[in-house]
Amino acid sequence: MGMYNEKVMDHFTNPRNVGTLEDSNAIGTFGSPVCGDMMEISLKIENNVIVDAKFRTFGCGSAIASSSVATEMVKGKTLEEALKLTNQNFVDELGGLPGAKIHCSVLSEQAIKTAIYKYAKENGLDLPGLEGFDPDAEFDHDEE
Amino acid sequence: MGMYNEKVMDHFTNPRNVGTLEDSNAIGTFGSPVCGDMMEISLKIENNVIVDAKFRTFGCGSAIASSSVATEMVKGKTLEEALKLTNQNFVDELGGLPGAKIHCSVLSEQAIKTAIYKYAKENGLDLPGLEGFDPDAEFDHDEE
Amino acid sequence: MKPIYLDYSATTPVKQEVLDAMIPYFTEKFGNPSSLYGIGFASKDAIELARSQVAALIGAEDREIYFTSGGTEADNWAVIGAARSRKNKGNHIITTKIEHHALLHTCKALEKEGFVVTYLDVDDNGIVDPAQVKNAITDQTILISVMFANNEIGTLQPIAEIGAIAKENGILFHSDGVQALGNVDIDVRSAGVDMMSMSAHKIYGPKGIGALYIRKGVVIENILFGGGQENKRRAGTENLTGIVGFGKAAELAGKNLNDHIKQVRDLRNYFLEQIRSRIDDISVNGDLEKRLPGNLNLIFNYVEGEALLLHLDIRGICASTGSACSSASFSPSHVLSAMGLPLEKVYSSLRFTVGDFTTKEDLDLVVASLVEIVSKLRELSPFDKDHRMQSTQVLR
Amino acid sequence: MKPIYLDYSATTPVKQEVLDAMIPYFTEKFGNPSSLYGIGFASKDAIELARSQVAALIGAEDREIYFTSGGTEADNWAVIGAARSRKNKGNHIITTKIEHHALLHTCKALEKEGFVVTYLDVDDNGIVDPAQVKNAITDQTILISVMFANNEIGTLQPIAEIGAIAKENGILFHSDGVQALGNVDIDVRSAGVDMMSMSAHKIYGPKGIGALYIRKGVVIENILFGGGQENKRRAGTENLTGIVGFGKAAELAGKNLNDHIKQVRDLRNYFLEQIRSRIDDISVNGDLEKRLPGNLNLIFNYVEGEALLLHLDIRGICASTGSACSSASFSPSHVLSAMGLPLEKVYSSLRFTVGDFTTKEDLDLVVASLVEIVSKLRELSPFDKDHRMQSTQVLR
Ligand SMILES: Cc1ncc(COP(=O)(O)O)c(C=O)c1O
Ligand SMILES: Cc1ncc(COP(=O)(O)O)c(C=O)c1O
Repeated sequence: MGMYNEKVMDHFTNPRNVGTLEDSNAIGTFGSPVCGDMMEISLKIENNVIVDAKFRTFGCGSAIASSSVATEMVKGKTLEEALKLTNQNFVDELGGLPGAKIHCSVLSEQAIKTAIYKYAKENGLDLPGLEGFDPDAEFDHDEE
Repeated sequence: MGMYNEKVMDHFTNPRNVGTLEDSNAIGTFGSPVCGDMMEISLKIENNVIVDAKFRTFGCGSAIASSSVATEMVKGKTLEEALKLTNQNFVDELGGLPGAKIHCSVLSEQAIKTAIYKYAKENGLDLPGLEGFDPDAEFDHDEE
Repeated sequence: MKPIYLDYSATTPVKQEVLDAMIPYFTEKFGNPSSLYGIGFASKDAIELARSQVAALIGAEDREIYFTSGGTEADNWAVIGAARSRKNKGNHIITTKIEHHALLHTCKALEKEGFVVTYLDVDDNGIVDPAQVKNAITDQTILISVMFANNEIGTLQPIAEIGAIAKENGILFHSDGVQALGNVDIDVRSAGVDMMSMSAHKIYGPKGIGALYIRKGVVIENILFGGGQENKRRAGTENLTGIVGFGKAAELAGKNLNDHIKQVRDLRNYFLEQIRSRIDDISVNGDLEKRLPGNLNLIFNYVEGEALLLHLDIRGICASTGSACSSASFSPSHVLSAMGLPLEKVYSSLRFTVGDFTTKEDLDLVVASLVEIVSKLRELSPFDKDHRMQSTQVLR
Repeated sequence: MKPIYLDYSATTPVKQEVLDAMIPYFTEKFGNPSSLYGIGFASKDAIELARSQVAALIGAEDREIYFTSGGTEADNWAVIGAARSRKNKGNHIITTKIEHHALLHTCKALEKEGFVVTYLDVDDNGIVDPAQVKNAITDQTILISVMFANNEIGTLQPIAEIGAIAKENGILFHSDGVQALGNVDIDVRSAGVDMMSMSAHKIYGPKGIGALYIRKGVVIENILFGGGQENKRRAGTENLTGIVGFGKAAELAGKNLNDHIKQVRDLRNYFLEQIRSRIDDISVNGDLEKRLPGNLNLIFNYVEGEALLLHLDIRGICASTGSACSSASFSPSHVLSAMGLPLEKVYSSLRFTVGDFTTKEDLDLVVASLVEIVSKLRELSPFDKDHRMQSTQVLR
């Protein structure tokens, strides 16, 4: 038995939405100092709704798979809805990750938040779910 | 490969001169506190010469084998010659013993000395080789 | 001539099913269990299966089993690890005089670090009195270690009682279960042990692999440092084939436990009856009821044990004067001495242990040999009862 | 699909001849080596044969070889045993930042006992400078420990030079020879080592068995207590089959050493050439000359190592991000970090080790897979060289 279930492996081997959107209006990048992982997400936002999303990720299997499901899951969501997504949602959508790999999915949550944060800032929006969020602050990562 | 060579095994399985001489005039017993071994040797001495010898031994293979060769070796020897026998002579005669078992052959040397000591005492003899020997003294045994 | 093996307490042959289970993990499924690829995961899975097999045999949870290089390392780890991790609470350890050297010599080493060890006596039957354990407790006591079953005389100790006393007093309780495993129905919860040592080669598994049960929540210091194996508590690339073999052996032991106990006990009792009816002046060391099913430890009066062993060996019969690791060191058994046996009886003692491959025919052959050898050695002995010499007078 | 195994540094399959040598000692010749009868003596003899086989491989005397449960225990014993036995002479230990965790974590444990440890840097090529060793010596220095060859990048250390420095200063010198054994011509006398760790599972022997060479006359404390095995220096019933297998593996390694080195080095070099010609933006970690013959540690820029591993695994190819025991722990390689490699290059590194069963065809298949996987992952990567994002700016 490998580390990952079939769904994770599917998203890892055939990641959805790879690349950078040409017509993106919200880009977020996030790096996790513990795993050495890095994710860039580019969103296209229209009328408060995420109509398209693409990603690039430097990271292990679970980082790539959660990036992939994350881009799928944000599409069609309002910004408020997208901000409510946590890494646990991605893990659940993937049907679970090994305990030691749960943290890798945080990357996607944070990258999405960062993209929306920048978009909100540029557009003068005040969104619930972004209080206290600062993508430039040190990211406190629980080591297990 | 076992612990002992063929000659030792021969003396162990077919010990020579087992028993107590009916007409013995010199009996010596000696116990080694380290090994829990015990040997009794009975000698028949005529005109300063050991004409017969028998033994009983409670002890391991090397104790029994050295007792056996010891009784063979003392026969026909004068008391002076017999007193010169050391455990090394028995070990050599046996073609060697494992290092940890050399000490068991001391039993025979000491039992012979004890028998002759008693005989000398009873008969008022003053034998070279018995100076300082006292079978009732504590036996200092080197532990290896 | 195939030897007749009556020394199952020293070690056991690996059962064919156990070896068969191990074989693929040598040459094909040889991946390092920590590696991130197929054959690495397969190794990891094999280890986890083995862990659950061992756990099942003693009523533990899987994660309470930590593999070690054997019973000796398990004993060392339990005692050293517990002592060092609790040295701020106290410095007193309680154990018994009849423990295996793996326990006793570890305690001696801890004494040099400043720990104080009480070595309890046993009664004439080789059994520890729980009341004595209780009395020995001080406010400095941090660990009690009493073996489940003794390796020389096979006596079963009152573990559950001692476990209850330890619990009452909030003291960690370790038991060396190396001999009991697979020979006694063990349930670590009802026994009340916090830690228990095990070894595969006593239950038809391979040598060089064992385990320490550590109750969940119990924290002791590690004694081997390095990689994060065994949930970060025991470093070192896992002995993959050893672990697989241990697991399989544990599974078999659990499946056959009652049959094994009955079969081995019946054979042992038959053997004793036969010896009793054909050789006089013998006696049994240690309680016959509270005892491992396969163990028989006999005094053949007037006869030295090692000479007896050697004669048996010539006839292809394997027995022991006591624990294997001290057989080669020729020192009188500390266990028999602790029972108050006089030295000449200690030296006249022999241990036979029957096991799964022992047959009645084997035992009949051994009895016939014993009759012959004992009589021959008694003729040779200065201690014969008709003989004038008194042993006690000469053995100092 | 038979996997293509390129992780011989993590562990090796047991060679059939080795397994064949072991088999009889499981089920037939299973006697306890300490027992006083035929099959016990046979076991003892088998162990002594193995001891001489291991000794011969490193130019030692038989009695200088002490069997342990693996390389980890050997490292622990050497360092802990030496430190504790010399604590009255001083409290300072010198080692390097690129040692195996079995060494480093043991040193960390000793720091808690009051020892002071200097962890030396290595140069960009992953090699320790003997002058730095010399400079680090104080009048408190009691032990120097520098590995023979590194497990991640395969670099060979200047052991003889360091040995000479240690000798000049009357300081005990230990070397972790686990990776070097069977891959380098080792002579403990000319290397000037007082102690050297070895492990069987790196030379086509079984897991869970190793040895510590201790030069005669060198006394260190024991770390496992119990029976008198291994000349009273390492307690515990001997891992009989493991020892027999280690001996056989050592014999084979010695017999084939030069051929093995040449074959494996040629394959490794061929592999590197092929990769270089077909994938751009890669580089080699560590000196290519002073290096284990089978080791290749590469940076695949912009690509994360673990994702690469996983893709390789899907294709049945086994490689590693570093030492096996830390693969599963996902922390950046302390060895590559010690060489001054920036974090994103550390995370882009992969270790391949070729061995006796590797073929050119295997390597061709792996190269083809790598071409495909690396390009796929680079497409996915935010670090592509054409891409605007700079890694150093984001990785904190
Ligand atoms: C009671 C007991 N404890 C510990 C041990 C040591 O275990 P191992 O032989 O696996 O080192 C043994 C057997 O040798 C034993 O009988
Ligand atoms: C350099 C080095 N030292 C020590 C060890 C540990 O040896 P073992 O796996 O036998 O515990 C290893 C391998 O795991 C190693 O590569």
